[in-house]
Order: sequence, then structure tokens, then C-alpha cells
Amino acid sequence: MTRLLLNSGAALALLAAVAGLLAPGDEAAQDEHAAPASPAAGPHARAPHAVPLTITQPDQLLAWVKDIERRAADEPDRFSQQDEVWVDARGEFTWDEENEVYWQAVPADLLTRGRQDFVQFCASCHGLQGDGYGRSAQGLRPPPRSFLRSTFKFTKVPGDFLPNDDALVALVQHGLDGTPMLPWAVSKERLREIVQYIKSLSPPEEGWHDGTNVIGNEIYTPDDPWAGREDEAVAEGEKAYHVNQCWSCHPAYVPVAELNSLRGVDAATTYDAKLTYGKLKTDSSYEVQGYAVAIPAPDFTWHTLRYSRDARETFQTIAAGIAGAGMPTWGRTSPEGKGSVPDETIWAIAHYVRHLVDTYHGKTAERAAFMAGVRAEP
Amino acid sequence: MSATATCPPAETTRHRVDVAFGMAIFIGAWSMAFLTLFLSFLIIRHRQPQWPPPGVMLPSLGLAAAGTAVLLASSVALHAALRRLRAGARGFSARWAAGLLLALVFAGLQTALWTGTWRAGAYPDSGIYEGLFYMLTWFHGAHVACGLVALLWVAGAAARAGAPRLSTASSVAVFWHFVDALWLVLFVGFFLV
Amino acid sequence: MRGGTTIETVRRPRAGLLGALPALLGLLLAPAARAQDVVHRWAPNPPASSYGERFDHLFALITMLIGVSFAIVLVLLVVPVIRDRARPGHKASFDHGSSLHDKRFTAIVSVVVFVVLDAWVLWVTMKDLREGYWNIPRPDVPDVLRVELLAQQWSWNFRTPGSDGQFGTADDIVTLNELTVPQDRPVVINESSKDVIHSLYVPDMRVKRDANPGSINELWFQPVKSGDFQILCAELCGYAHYQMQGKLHVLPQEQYDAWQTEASRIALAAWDENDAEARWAWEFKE
Amino acid sequence: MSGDHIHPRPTSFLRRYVFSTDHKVIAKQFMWMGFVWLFVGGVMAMMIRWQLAHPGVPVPLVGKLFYPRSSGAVPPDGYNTLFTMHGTIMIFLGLTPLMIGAFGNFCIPLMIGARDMIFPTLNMLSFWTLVPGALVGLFSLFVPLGAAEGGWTAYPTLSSTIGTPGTGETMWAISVFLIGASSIMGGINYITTTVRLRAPGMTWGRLPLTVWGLFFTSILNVLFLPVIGSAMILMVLDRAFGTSFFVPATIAHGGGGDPILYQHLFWIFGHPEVYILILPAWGFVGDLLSFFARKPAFGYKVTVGAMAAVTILSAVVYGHHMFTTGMTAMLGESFMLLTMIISVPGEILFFNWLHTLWRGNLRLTSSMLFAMGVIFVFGLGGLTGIYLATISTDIYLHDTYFVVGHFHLTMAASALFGTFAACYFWFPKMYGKVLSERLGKLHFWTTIIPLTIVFCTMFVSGYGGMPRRYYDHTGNPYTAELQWLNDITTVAAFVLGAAQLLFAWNVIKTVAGKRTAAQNPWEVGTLEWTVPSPPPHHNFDSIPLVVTGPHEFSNPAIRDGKDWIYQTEPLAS
Repeated sequence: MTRLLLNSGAALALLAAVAGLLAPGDEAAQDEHAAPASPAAGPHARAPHAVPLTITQPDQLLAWVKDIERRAADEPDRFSQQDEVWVDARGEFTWDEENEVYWQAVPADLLTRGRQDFVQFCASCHGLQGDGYGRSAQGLRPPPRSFLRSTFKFTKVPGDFLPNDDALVALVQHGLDGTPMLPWAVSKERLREIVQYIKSLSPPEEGWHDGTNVIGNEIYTPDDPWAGREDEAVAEGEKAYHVNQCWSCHPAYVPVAELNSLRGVDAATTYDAKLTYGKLKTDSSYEVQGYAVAIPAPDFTWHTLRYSRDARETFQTIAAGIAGAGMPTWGRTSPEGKGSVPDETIWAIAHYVRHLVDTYHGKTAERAAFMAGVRAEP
Repeated sequence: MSATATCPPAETTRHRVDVAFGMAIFIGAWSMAFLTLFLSFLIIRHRQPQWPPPGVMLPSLGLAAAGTAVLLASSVALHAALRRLRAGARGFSARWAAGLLLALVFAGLQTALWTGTWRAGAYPDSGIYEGLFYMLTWFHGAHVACGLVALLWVAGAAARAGAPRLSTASSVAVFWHFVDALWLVLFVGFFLV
Repeated sequence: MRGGTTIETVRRPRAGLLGALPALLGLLLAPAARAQDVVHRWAPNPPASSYGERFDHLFALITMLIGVSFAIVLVLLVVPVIRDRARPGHKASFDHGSSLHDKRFTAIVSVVVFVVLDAWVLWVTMKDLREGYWNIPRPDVPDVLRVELLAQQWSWNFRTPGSDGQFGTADDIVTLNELTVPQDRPVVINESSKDVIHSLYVPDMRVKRDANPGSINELWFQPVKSGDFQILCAELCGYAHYQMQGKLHVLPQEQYDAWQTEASRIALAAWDENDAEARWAWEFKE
Repeated sequence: MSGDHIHPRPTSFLRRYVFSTDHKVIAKQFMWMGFVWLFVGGVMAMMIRWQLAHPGVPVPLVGKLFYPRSSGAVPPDGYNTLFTMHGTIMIFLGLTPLMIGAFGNFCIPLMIGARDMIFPTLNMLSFWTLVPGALVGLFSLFVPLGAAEGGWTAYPTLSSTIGTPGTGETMWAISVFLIGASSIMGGINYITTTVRLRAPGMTWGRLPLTVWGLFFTSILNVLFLPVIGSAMILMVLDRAFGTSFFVPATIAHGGGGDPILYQHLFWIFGHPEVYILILPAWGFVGDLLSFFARKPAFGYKVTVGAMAAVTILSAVVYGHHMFTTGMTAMLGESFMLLTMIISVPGEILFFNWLHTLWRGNLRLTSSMLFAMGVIFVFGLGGLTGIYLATISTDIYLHDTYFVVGHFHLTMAASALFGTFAACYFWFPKMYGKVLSERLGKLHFWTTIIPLTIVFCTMFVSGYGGMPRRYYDHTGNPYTAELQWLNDITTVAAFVLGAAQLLFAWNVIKTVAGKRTAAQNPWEVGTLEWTVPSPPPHHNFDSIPLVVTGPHEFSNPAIRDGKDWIYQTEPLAS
């Protein structure tokens, strides 16, 4: 009796197995439902076999460092003076006579390891050529960074300087929230090698290959003057946010009347309809496949902020500005320098932004009520 | 492994049946492998909206047809040689050499087919049609190469020892007929249909 | 918030072999030493989708059936060890078990076990599949929320049609790793992938389906509770397979409407017509 | 090797030990290779468990050796390689050589009364194809861009150049192809030997169950390893020559294939492969239970019938590995029904084992303990298979630790216990030295208890919803709540790992010791015990005439007070 059961089962199975194999891909047949009209197969649609892996040419990466004295003061342990040659704690800066710059030699095998780790971890989004157009980046907004442009948005180093290695490594280990850029669990040593490779991608006479560029430091971050007086900071921040016209890119968070009174202009001035929405910044200098991608400025009550998990990070993002995305450097690059907005105000704005995020982000009901009040219409 | 090492068992009918049995299982296993590849070819082909894909360079049918004929001829020659060996008559080496020669001609035709297609710009990665073409013909080509080595081995044994052991010769001939059958299925499945 | 422990930042590497001893000791005390703030859970959270409890009932049924069978097996295993242990004078009974009676007895027992253990469970699961998992709402069901999911290496791109109900239009709501759906309304998801095979897995909704590149898979669930639920990836997709997490927000109906209108408006404000590549929607497969 | 013609014993060292064609020497070569690779796979398992319980903490002792660039901690790509190679090594280089290579080669000729395998040169070639396969697999670990990282199943587009652009995955595919070829050669040899070289009187009804198990395994080997061979050919062409058999058209220009096709091909081989690994264990247990319960195996013909049914059905049940890949409803349900049907022969087998023990005269040697351990472990593992056979529960449980617990219990634990039982039982015949029983029993109890804890905790964490192949479970709030289960599993896993050192010490100590084994220490009647241990080169002085079955224990017809009888001695009717 069990034999009868077994034989019938086997016959049914053979039929099912062959039918299954030949079945047209379980109703996902290619023809009538075109599989996702995902963007046309991009240039890196398939990993080429000949993935250029090993870097053989001996001319290593030349990282030019100009203002060596200032940086020595900031990080005493990093540089120790041994007669004429400054020795960086991690490598060796040598003095170049006629260009009067210090440069750092990065050996070819280190770049090779960096290239291999880059292909393993980063190439799926940043592309095998590092041009920001990887397989997983098709249709992704905001698009992944292209390392051929050597501008970086969130390294906390002011835009007109080149980010130093530690800033880049910290950025990768921090990850950008709300984007596929993960907080990578890759060790610092491997990340340093990947970063050296990324620096070697900048085109000739640009970025790290341009001797005149200066490798900057993290933006100067004074202590929080408002520590303990957060609500005062939020009130001051709200005022400063609207006076300094942050709402020209970001949404405004006060009704029009209050905005006018805060700005001290006559009460009748009107604004366009997009006042309470993040404006689309089309002048960002960042392209994908030759098309300049317009990036909407984030609405703090709605979007996930990429690099501001607390007030200090928010302060640094505002102070250092976002290179290539229309957010200027508001803070000051060094203790003596003069920022376009005093630090205390930037701290207040930072607290105000954190307040907006903490009270409204992800809380649909509270946010709807708040925005309805601001827009004074349904 | 020199012959003395395992001093091959006496050529009894029992041993001949053992070798035939082992050969049958070997052919069964290899046909499973080929069946998988051929079934995958059919499934991928079934998935394509249009077959052969528009604008694809078809490999030359003439060369393939010529190859089929030559291959069949070589099998016939080997079969005749075996009949002579079984009957104990002389003509084994000559016919076996003819079969070997025809096999070499087939190998030549295959390489001509490949180089022609390659030079015409159809590489394995230029599309699913070319990929399948190269996959099927290369897999079969590998077996043709092994078959050639086996044929040479038996021819060598025949030259040295007058006549090879019947069990070895018959199993090599069976393998060659198997390779022949593979090519027929492939030729019909890929080129004609 | 995607934490994840990076290598240097959290733990210091100890030096040399001697350094390994505390590690080995730490190994044994590890369970105690771990921070206690994390909730210790072993069972899944109660089901939050309409067909969710079908899984719990069937799991409990199978557990009961298997528990009983395994108990019988244990008894049949332990009794001979105690009673029939080899000792002087003890004889084994001689029984080839090839008599017709034995064969018939084996056949009967196997049929009984098949009916009890397999057929019963088969019947239940087929009913579940037809009424629940594979009972994907048809397009004529009005209040279905259609979602298109394009999985990529280590993130989920969700696209909902926005207030105009059409995909590929200006007000489509495209979110990353976050999906907001209304409560008590069926959600039908079309899955595909840009690069490798992923698998959308929402444990609280008891649902899982692979997202294969080159084809579209359908899955559906109807949330019955509002709240935040974890989205995980269940098919190995590379180095950061474990960091491919997302959040499923289920909102009550009126909150969802407010959210959707606001999201559509923000999408409209950020609409850029010549950015063709960002509109990766496909014709929704029913 | 048929007939009574006895060949002279080879003389040169190379001929006798390295390229030997004596099935007993080849058996030992397979055995030691299997032990070494089991140790390597075990170390990998320990590192995986360490990383799961202590994410980011450098691995003690060996960490710096393997991962200098992350100061000893397991990096994410290293972790993927670890569980990929752990699976591949344990299945292809650990269990297959041990169960089929070692005990297949040693037991089949001796148990059926033959002088050697039918094709000795092919036998030697089988081993010397496995060695390059293993080496290619080993070298793939040290290739730039990382070794294989697609899991032992290596599903494409992750295992194609899109997901793992390195050469490691290609070398992994080539190594699996070579291992497959070696198993096919072995399969041809075993089937022909069992069919053609049985001693006179050794009818199919008098074959020991071990030979039956290995016979069915060889049939599955011969039929289904070519399928994985072809899948590997397609994958290597995809990776090295840029064809697109598994790369869909929408994501690559020139694409056209379908990744699901590879899953069909892999699992058509995959499920028979897990039966290839369990059938020898079923054979050993069927025999050993009868030998040590001093009682005939209950329902010999039904057991063999059940094994045959499993062999036939194993080809058509593979669909339960792919329930969540989006198969059509009809296909999914037919595979579910067939998976339920194939559990019936398994259950019949189980029933016959338990019946063999009932009213026996149990001699609880360590080999018997391990055989009964297989019953316990296979019971636990087999029964939990029902969760994964029904689609509605599999939808939740697929690719979680529940599945990991299930297949480790059924495939790894049962096969391992079967192998240990076979080792303790046939070691006296292989080396003429008995493994110490005290260490054996200690090894049994210190293995089965932690093993049960490890894999039952995996059931619990799988039920809790912990997905498989995660590098770090503390990263998201959902699985962080299950992290305490990881800690328990890791502690138990380390105890389990340490327990295996007992077995290693036992084996090495005994091999180095002096020969003390009698010709028939277990008083069992099968043919291999009629020759001295270790058996001479030509096994039997004269081919025996078999007159009785292998399991004639406590037969009243046996005179002179014994409760067993050699297969060559007639039963006084």
C-alpha cells in the first residue's frame, strides 16, 4: 500500500519538476510584464572580468601638505620635528625644495590592497572606476559620491580644504543615515588603505594631485555655550534660523507674519508657495552620467539628516558647510579665523534643528499639526 | 601506471562484462551531466522572447553539418575495426587508424567553426546566444579531445602488442559513440531547430 | 538607528597570547557580562498581520505533534538501554521481523504516522496558503496600497504611488529603508532587485519573499496593529547583508492620510522632470 | 581482480603508500584526509561562533594569524568566507571522504568477500582527484579580492562577477567540480564492485546493511554529482568568459539567463547530496544496532526498501529549499507533498531501528552509544523537518537559524555520529588496535550534550526570527534581543569543539600503540571479521562461500552456546 503511495507521488513529482523547470519563470515571463524598467543597463552593468586590481606604476600618490606649521600646533603628537624632515606619526612627509611643499609617499602595494578592498566593499555603489555610478547606484537619489571630483560633503572639513585621512575614515565608520552609505565594520587600517586609493583617483592637477591644495583639518568646534540652557538655545536658534534666511533653501518653520516680524521687514511681504518646503538646489556641482543632479535641501521635521545625530555633529555640519551642495562654510576654520556667523549663533541654530528633529521627525500627528499651524491653511 | 604495476586481470569474459558494466555507469553519469547542460540550454532558450535573438551572427551551418558527417563516418570505422578484432581477423589496426583520422578531421572542423565565429566577432560575452553556442560546443569539444587521447592510446597498444585488449578497445569505441550521440543531439537542438 | 559595532571603536584589541586568556575567560562569562538593557526574548513578537496567527497556530500544532512523537522515540530508546542491557543469562529474542504480520504492522504504523504527522499538517497549511499567504488581493479591491520595492546591495528602495495612485508620476513617494503603510488595509508589494538576490523579511508580519534581479515577485500582508516593525534581509547578499535593515511604520488610517498628502507634496516640491533615471517605477504586476 | 589470481604485494614506498591501489590503503588515505579537513572546518566553525557571540572582538589565539589587517577580529568579508568554506569543507572534504571514501573503500570489498575494488586504478585516481580539488579550494582562500563568499550554495548574481568579482569564487567552483569528479569515479567503482564481485552465496538478501547504504549512496553520487558538475561549468563560464547563463537581461547588457535556474540545478544535486551523506550513516547504524543488540535487524527487506524509496524520491523533493523564491503555487505544493511523502521511508527506517533494539541484549560499547546517538539526533533533526516542509511555516522560518539547526542535526550530527560509530567499530580491523572504550564513552557524552544544546538553541533563535549568515546580530534592535541565545550557543559550541580533541587523542594514541586487537573483538559474523586484523594485502586466502545472513544473532539453531555465527558457517536447520 505504501508502495502505491510512493509510485503515484514519484510520477506526480517528475511531472511537477519538469513543468516547474520549463514554467515561464513563474508568471514573471519577460515579455508581458517587462521586468523592472530599471534604468537602461548603465555603463557598469556588469563587472568587467578584467577588473584592474593591482596598481603597479611606481609613482605613488603625492599628498601635498602646505601649511605644515599650523597643523603641527593643532596636533602636537602627530608631527615631531626631527631636524629638517617632519615625520607624520603614521607615515613620512618629505620636504620638496622647489615646490616648497611637504608630500607623503604612498607605496604601490598599499594602493593595491586599497584597490582590492575598494572593489570588494565600495564598487557596488561607487562604481568600479570610482565615478559614483555603480550597479546599485542606478536611480539612487542622492547619488553616491564620485571620487573623480575629490569634493566630499560630510567630512566636517571646510569646503575649500581637502579632507585629511582621519576625517574620511571617520566618515566611513560613521556612515550617512538615511542613505545606503553604511557604518562599515571595516577596520581602521583597511579603511586607511581604501582612503589612500580613493585619494589616488582624483584626476591629474586636481584634488590630491594638485600641489597647491591644502589638506584641512576638522572645523574648529568650540564647546557648547548653551550647555544646560537648551530651551533658551532653541528660542535663540529659531530667531537666528529665520533672520539668517536659512529658509531660502530649507523650509521656514514660523508663520509668514512672525517671519516678517522676526526679519524686521514690513508685514505685507509675501513669499512663494514653496516657503515651507525644502527647495530644490539645482546649482549643486555634482553630476551623474553628465546630468547635474538637483538635491532638495532637507526638511528637518521630515527627512533623516545624514550626519547629525546630536547637537555637536549638527554644529559641525553647519559650520563646515557641505561642499558642492550649496551649503557655504558658516563657521571659522581656525580659532583665530573669523566665521561669517558667530559660533554661539551656530550652536543655537544647531540646538533648534535638533529640537525640530526630536519633536517632529517620525511623529506624523504632531508634525501635521505643527506644519498646519505654520502654513495657516489646511 | 605501468602495466606491470597492477598486472591487468586476464582477459576473461567475466572481466569483459565487468568493464562493460563500469562503462555503462560512466556513460550514465556523463549523460546526466550533458542532460543538465542541454536542459539549461532549452530553459534559457525558452525564456528568451525571441530565438535566435534578432541581429545575431549565426555560426556557419555548413561546417557543423560537415563535422556531423565526418563524426558519423569515424564511428562506423571504429565499429568495423571492433568487428575485425572480435573475429580475430587482421584488419583491425587499419580501420582503427581510419577512425582516428576521421576524428582528427572532425576536430579540425570544430576548430575552424570556433575560429570563424570568434573572428566574426561573436565572443562568449557578446550575448546569450553566443554564450550557449560556446558552452555546448566547448563541453563537447573537451570530450572529443579525451576521445582522441583514448583512440591514440588504443592505436598505440595495437601497434605495440599486435592487437589491443578487446575490453579496452570496446570501451573506447563505446565512449566515442557516446560523444557522437552527444554531437547529434547538440547539432539538432542548436543548429537545426 | 543603524548602530552596528565597528571594530576599533568599541573594543580594544588585546596583545599577544597572554592577552587571549582574559578573552577565553570572558568567553565563559560573556552572557552575564552583556549589557542588561537589551530585552531578552526567545519567541517572536505577537503577529501583526491578518494571516500572522495562522503561522503561530500551525507552529504550535506541529510542535505538539513532534513533541509527542519524539517522546515516544525517547521511551523506545531508553527502555531497551535499561531493561535489555547485556548481563549474564540475559538472552535476546530472535526476531527477523520479516514475517507478513511485521510487514503489515509496519505499513499500518507508517500510514498512521503519515496521516497524523503529515497529512493533517498538509491540510492545514494548504488552507492557510489559499486563504492567507497566497490570497493576494486582486486589483479590483479598492483600498489596496500598492508598493514597488527595488532591493539593492544593502538597502531597500520603496516607491508608493502617492495621492494620484499612479506610478512614475511626479508625486510618487520614494523612501529608503522606511515603508509607511495604513492599518487594516492590504499592502501588495512588487519586489525586484538591482544586483543580487535579496529577501524582504518582516518577522512581525510573518512574511518573507525573495527579490530576484530580472523578475518581479509579489507578496502581500494586511497589518492589524499600528507601530514600528523591523524589516530584515533573509537572503545572503554580500558583506553588509546584516546591515540591510529597515523600518515598517504602520499608522492608523487618518494619520496615514495626513502623512501621504504631506509626502506627496514634498515629493512634488522636489520634482525634477529631466532626472529620468530617478523614475525607476515599472508597470505594477497584479 | 576476479577469480582466485592473487597479485604480489607492491614493493616500492611510492606504490605501496602514495599511489597505492589497495582499497585498504586508499581507505586510510581518505580517512586521514577527512580527519584533517574536519579539524579545519571545525576551527572555522569556532571562529564563526566567536564572531557571533562577540562581534568585533579579536579572536583569541588564532585571530592575528588569519586577520592581521583587522588586528585579529573577523572582518565582514572574512566572515562570509568562513561560513562558505565551513559548509564546503565539512560536506565535500570532511564527511564525504570519511564516510564514503574511507569506510566505503574499507568495508565493501571485505564485507562482500572480494580481494579489492573492481577498478583499483580508478579507485586510486578517485583519491588523487580529491586532493587537487581540496588544494584548489584551500588556495582560493589566499587569492586577492577574497575567497568564495556566496555561501556553500553560491547562489548567482552574488556568486557571479556582479557580487564577488574576485577569482576566489571561480577557484571554489573548480574545486567543487574536481571533488564531484572524484566522487563520480568512486561511485562507479562501488556500484560495479557490489554488483559484480560478491562472493559466491552472497546474495542481495545477505548483504550487510552497510553495503546497501553505500550502494544507494553511490547510485545517488553517480546520478547527481554530474548535475553539480554542469552547474559549476556554467558558473565558471559565467565568471571567466562573461557568458550570462545566470545573469538576467535587465541588469546586464548581453544578459539573458536566470539566477533561479542555478537554484534549480543546485538543489537537484543538493538534496540528493544530503541523502548521499546520510545513507552511509543509515547503513552503519542499521548494522551496528543489530550487532550490539545481539538481535537480527528488524525487517531487513523493509529497511532496504525504505532506503531504495528514499534514493528514488530524493531526486524530486528538492523544491522545499526554494519555497520563498517565488515558485508558482502548483510547483510549491507538489514539492511540499513530495517532501512529506519522503519522510515516510525515513520514518519506517527509524521504526525498524527502534524495533531492533527492543528485547535485544544490548552491549553498550562506545560504537553502540554513537549508533543510538544517531537515532536521538536524527529523530530530533528529522522531525523538525516538518516545520520546513509546510510552506506557511517555511515562509517565516526559511533562512533563519531554525534551518541551520535542522540541517546541522540531520546532516552534520547524524553523519558525524555515524562516522564515529564506524570508526570505533572498524578501527580494530583497520589497524589491529582497539580504540580505548573509556575515552570513547567520555567522547560520546561530552559530544552529544553540548551538541544538543547548540542546535536546539539554534531552533529557539530561529523561531525568534534570527536570520542566517548575519555577521553581527547586535546591529539592529530585533535580533539584538536574541543575542543572549548566541552567547549560549557559542559557549556550548566551544565545549563541543574541545570534546573532539578527546577523539583525536584517542585515535593518535591508539595508532601509535601496539597491536592488541583480536580477529573478531565484537563477535560479529560478517566476512571482514573472518580475516586477521589488519587484513593481508589480498584480503581472503580463498574466496569464502557465504551460506547465512549477516544478522543471525541469538538464532536458536546456533549450537555450542554462541549467540552469533559467521556468514560462512551453515545454520543447522
